[in-house]
Amino acid sequence: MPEMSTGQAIKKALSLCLDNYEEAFLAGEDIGIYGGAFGVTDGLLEQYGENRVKDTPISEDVIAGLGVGAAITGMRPIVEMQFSDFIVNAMDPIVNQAAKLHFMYGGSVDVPLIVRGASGGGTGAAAQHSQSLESWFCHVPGLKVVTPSGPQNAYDLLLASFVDRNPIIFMEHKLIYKIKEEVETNDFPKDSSLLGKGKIVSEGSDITVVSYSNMVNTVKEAIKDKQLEKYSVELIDLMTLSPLDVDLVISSVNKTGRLLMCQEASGDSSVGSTIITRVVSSDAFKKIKTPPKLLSGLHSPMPSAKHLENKVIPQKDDIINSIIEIIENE
Amino acid sequence: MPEMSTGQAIKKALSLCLDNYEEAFLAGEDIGIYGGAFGVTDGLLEQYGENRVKDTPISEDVIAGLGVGAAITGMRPIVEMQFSDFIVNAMDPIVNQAAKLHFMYGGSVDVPLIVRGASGGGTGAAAQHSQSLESWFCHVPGLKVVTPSGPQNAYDLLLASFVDRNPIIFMEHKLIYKIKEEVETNDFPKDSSLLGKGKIVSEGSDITVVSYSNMVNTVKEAIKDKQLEKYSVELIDLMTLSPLDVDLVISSVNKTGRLLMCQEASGDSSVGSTIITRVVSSDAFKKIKTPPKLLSGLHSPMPSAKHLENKVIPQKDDIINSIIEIIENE
Amino acid sequence: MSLDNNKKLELFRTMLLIRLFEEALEEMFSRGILHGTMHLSIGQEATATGACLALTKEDLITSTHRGHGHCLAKGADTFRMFAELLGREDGYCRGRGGSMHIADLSNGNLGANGVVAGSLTIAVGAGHSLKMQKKDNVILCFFGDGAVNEGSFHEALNLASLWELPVIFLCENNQYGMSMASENAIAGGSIIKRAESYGIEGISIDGNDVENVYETVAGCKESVLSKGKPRFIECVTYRYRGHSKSDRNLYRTDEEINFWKEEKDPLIRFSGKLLEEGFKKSDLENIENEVKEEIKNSVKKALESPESSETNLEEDSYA
Amino acid sequence: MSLDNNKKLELFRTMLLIRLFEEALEEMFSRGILHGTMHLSIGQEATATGACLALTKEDLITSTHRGHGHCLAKGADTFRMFAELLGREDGYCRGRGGSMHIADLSNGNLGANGVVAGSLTIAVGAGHSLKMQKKDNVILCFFGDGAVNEGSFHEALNLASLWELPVIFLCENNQYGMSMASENAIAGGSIIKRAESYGIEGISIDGNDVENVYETVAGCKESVLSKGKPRFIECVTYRYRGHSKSDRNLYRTDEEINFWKEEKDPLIRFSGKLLEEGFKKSDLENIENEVKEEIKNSVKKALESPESSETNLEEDSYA
Ligand SMILES: Cc1ncc(C[n+]2csc(CCOP(=O)(O)OP(=O)(O)O)c2C)c(N)n1
Ligand SMILES: Cc1ncc(C[n+]2csc(CCOP(=O)(O)OP(=O)(O)O)c2C)c(N)n1
Ligand SMILES: [Mg+2]
Ligand SMILES: [Mg+2]
Repeated sequence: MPEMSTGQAIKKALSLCLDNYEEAFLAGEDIGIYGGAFGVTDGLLEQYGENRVKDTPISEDVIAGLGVGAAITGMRPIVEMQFSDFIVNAMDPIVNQAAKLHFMYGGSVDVPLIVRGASGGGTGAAAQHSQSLESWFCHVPGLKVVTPSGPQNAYDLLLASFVDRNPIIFMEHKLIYKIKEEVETNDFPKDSSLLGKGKIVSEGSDITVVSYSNMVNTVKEAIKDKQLEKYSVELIDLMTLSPLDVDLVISSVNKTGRLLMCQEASGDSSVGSTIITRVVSSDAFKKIKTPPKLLSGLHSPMPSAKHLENKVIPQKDDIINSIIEIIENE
Repeated sequence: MPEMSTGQAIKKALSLCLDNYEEAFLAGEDIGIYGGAFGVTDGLLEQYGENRVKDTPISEDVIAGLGVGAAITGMRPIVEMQFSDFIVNAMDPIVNQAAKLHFMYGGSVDVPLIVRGASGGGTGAAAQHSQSLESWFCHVPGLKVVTPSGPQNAYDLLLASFVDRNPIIFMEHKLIYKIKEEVETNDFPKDSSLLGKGKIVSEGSDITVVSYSNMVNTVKEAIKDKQLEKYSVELIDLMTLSPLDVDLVISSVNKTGRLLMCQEASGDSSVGSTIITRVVSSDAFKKIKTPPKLLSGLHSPMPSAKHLENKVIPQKDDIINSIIEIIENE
Repeated sequence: MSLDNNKKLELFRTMLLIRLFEEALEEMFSRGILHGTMHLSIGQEATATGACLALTKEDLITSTHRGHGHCLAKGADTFRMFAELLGREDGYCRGRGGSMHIADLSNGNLGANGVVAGSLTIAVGAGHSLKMQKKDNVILCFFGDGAVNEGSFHEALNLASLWELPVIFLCENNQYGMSMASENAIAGGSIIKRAESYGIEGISIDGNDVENVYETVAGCKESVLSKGKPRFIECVTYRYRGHSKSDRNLYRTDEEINFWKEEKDPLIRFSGKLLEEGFKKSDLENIENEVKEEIKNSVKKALESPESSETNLEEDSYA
Repeated sequence: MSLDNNKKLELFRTMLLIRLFEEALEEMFSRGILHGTMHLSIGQEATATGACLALTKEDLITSTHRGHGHCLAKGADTFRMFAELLGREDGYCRGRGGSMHIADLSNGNLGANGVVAGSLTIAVGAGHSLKMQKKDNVILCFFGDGAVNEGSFHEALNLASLWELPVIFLCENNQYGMSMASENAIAGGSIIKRAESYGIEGISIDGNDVENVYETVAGCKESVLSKGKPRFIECVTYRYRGHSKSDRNLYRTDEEINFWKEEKDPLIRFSGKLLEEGFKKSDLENIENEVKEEIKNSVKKALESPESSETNLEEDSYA
């Protein structure tokens, strides 16, 4: 198994799509000769040519709309929002068109479209280049939302997304691009059933920690810490945010009796609040021993200075403290 | 006290703003001679003239951007999204600009802007004209989100929003426009402290039902129903969704021990999920006797046919059944 | 290009079908059996008819909130359309779409759209598909004068021109976007000049002259396919009814409306021309009777269609 | 309009200040003491300088992600700018904004913006304020060639023209939007033609000729205030550095970059011209020394400024 970064794993998955489906094409800003703002598509233009790897003007609305129109007429577009913050300019094609056409037209069209975008903070790029907007799309019926946390699941999730027939928002946290691991370069899955499945990253019995995207990596660091030696932590990586693997979380909480949800996105009207709501509305209600907690980004735009960013985004120590607080609450 | 419809109450509040602040102006599609798609601004053009009541082309992006630019240079814009669904076209000025400028520029500018829009379903206008997107804006730090449920609070909340110095998303459910009641036409409040305060619409001791916008009216109907005679229901109208009056809800649940959240918007990553999360994360955790429930719109776009709309939007009977189910769950 | 007699009668028949279809809707609406909103295109039939009949079944269209005419002209079934508006299972969208959202893929209609300018970027995407799939077809994108001021208009035209896509942009300039006169909404005063600023050849024509619309679209299609570049057509027309049911028509005069109804009506003009050219009055009357019969039967059948199924709404949201 | 000698030296000084400010940033960046991203405008100083110096303090500007030059030319303090980039409490935004978001209201700078074309609609709103407030001022809106293809560009120009707002749209055409050559991004090939399609008079000039920029902007301001209509200026210029720090410059040739550096550099050209006109070499050298001294002192002072406060971030999100 070759070692690769998440960026390389995504590129590998994109290549497989382009190799196997002549309907597949990529479009976005600076994805060609520049190789994408984060290097994900580096080399693909040379390899696949201008018909398959299409540089666009800075026009997010038509980039997404192009994807919708191409998807309903037999193509398989994978379009990029250079920073997912700029998906704000593409909300009509995504929310009012892609998400709704299948239902609204009585099932007569599918919209097999992937919208990829670089999300999240930690790079000092400030308020307009650091958001984690995935929760918005979870609120929109008709969309699926996918958030890998590292090379292998990015690879597998992208292929599963491609195999799916629905519009998919695929959010890649900027800080996962450089993470490396050995990646099994599986062939296309026979269906998209990987979407909607969470994963138990580490098993445990004292507390369930649920997370997704790059925050999974921070949680992994945290639970290795000496301060948590005496606790057995179960970590779940949601991987897909819509549909959500609520059953996995509920059965874990049924076992551990405690729940911490960790995310970089701010907390109000977010995925994290959905997780907690679903768990306490379920039969796990009877099993929870202490109040569940949502550890989220502050309700504040992202600042530019490093030390301020670290205040807004939950850090390893915040996670450790939250775990201790929940377990020792009784 | 004059009786008026919510539409008239909003117009009355708008007039007061125009009368008292020469910096105030209205802008939007068809708000002039047409009087607004729902008649809210009917007659204001004649009364205040073209400089104060400005018809715009169909260009939501610049309508909102105009508001931002005017707000930071001394004016007091109140702009309208004809249907709040089309706020999708104005997400950059609202989310990436209005919400962020104050923080991002280190506090050196304020953005006192109101963006009004007609929201919600029930009119047969289908998927692209019936959404309840307020939760999105609750997720965005820097915005306030206000959702009146009838004439009096629409009037008061609009004036409080005008007095506030922050960008405000003011969502008016289409079905509240024609609701009538006697309205006390108060003068401007001395501050905007009404924002962020919920209201106990009816006191009770068996269950707390939390709702907002037009769903409050459906809940009111439901709790009058004979089937609920033997139960004492406390109904809270949130009125403002961001900031949220969590304390009011928590103290109510501390009293009743049961929680039902009702909303028209779909449930995932929504206000309702925030309410439940905040309550169970608080000390009310110990007081809740049965699993809280989020009764929300289905995770489906809005269909056009009446009988299908009624399936997607929670109805009186759904509320009654939910209340009975929660109370009799023990 | 000169139209043969059959084609001429087809143009007449289609315009009449649209007119009578919408009049039937109006009548049903006033009887209170239609839920929801609708936007009637009465007065604009020549544009929809001329444009769609110049296309083949394999050519694509995207349509607007005011889309009944486009849909019918592109070959849709009146029964399934009525059924849709009535919320029946046999409707084109199984009662989920209603007036503003009818799609008819089998006839190349990618769907009506409730978002002003919402279909322009979609049309660009469909154009890209046609080009990549090396098809000898075009996509014709209908939109109103109001759509010209949306950002998507701009982004769509720019990309279609840059990528040389087989798109015909057809602006139905009925001179108002709801209550806003297009001259007060479109700075610079010329829609065509805007198209040209993206390097797209544009032409402005009388959208109430059905033969002219037909020939212009046919010519543009030929040009698009031979030169591989998009084209732009402005069809000047007029809507007789209000924007939607709640319109008090305060923004225009009765004189103006009557002028268009009396002097410029596409049906009166075209039937007059046909008679002048030697068509028999009875031929036209026969067509009229056929169309009336079709409408009557379709309404009846639609009213007998079962209510659309209310199970599985959440499942139906996903493919 | 002929510039007096003081104004000429001020133009020279401002361009030099921008150049040396950004070179100092580059140096700090390479030493690893700056966090985050930044976009340098080295090579484009004449446009920022000529434009801003033609305005008064009460005239407004909106700026872009590549905004250090605009900010300095509009009168900002180098110390507070360095402090901002270093995340210090004395920074213009208290370390919350960084390179892409400096605003300086006291000098009429409504702020830099990280969103391409994000400031165009804001400028329209500010123009509306100026008009309603009956001020004798304009707002000048800077944006790049890349911004021309965003939908907001279109909506902003349309409304500014319709409402006759006192806005000068100034496009800094440095010929690339990141890696995309503007000729591959802008269908129809002419930015000015686009402006004109909205009824806005446009002019394209050499953006590396600081006097020309100054005079054009001054003339446009006069015209905007007397005629009550917006104007549009395209300044053709060039950036020497990569788009941002991660740029490998694969999309353009070294020859091209060197041509601009050697033949078209705004500082070299303007200092040459000043000497020809009889200014003394020592005058220019004195200015250079002063500017260097200012930069050095500002950096030092900024490094001594306290880290920005990390309390109350949530409270700081609201006014
Ligand atoms: C993005 C968006 N904004 C506003 C509306 C509300 N609206 C529906 S139709 C319409 C007028 C459209 O005018 P035009 O494009 O000229 O089409 P016409 O109605 O004249 O056929 C408006 C404002 C909408 N549907 N979509
Ligand atoms: C809406 C939006 N899309 C994409 C980006 C990413 N981005 C930042 S600058 C830039 C290029 C801008 O080009 P131009 O407007 O010509 O300005 P220049 O960088 O050349 O000064 C891009 C694509 C962005 N910041 N905002
Ligand atoms: Mg129109
Ligand atoms: Mg550029």
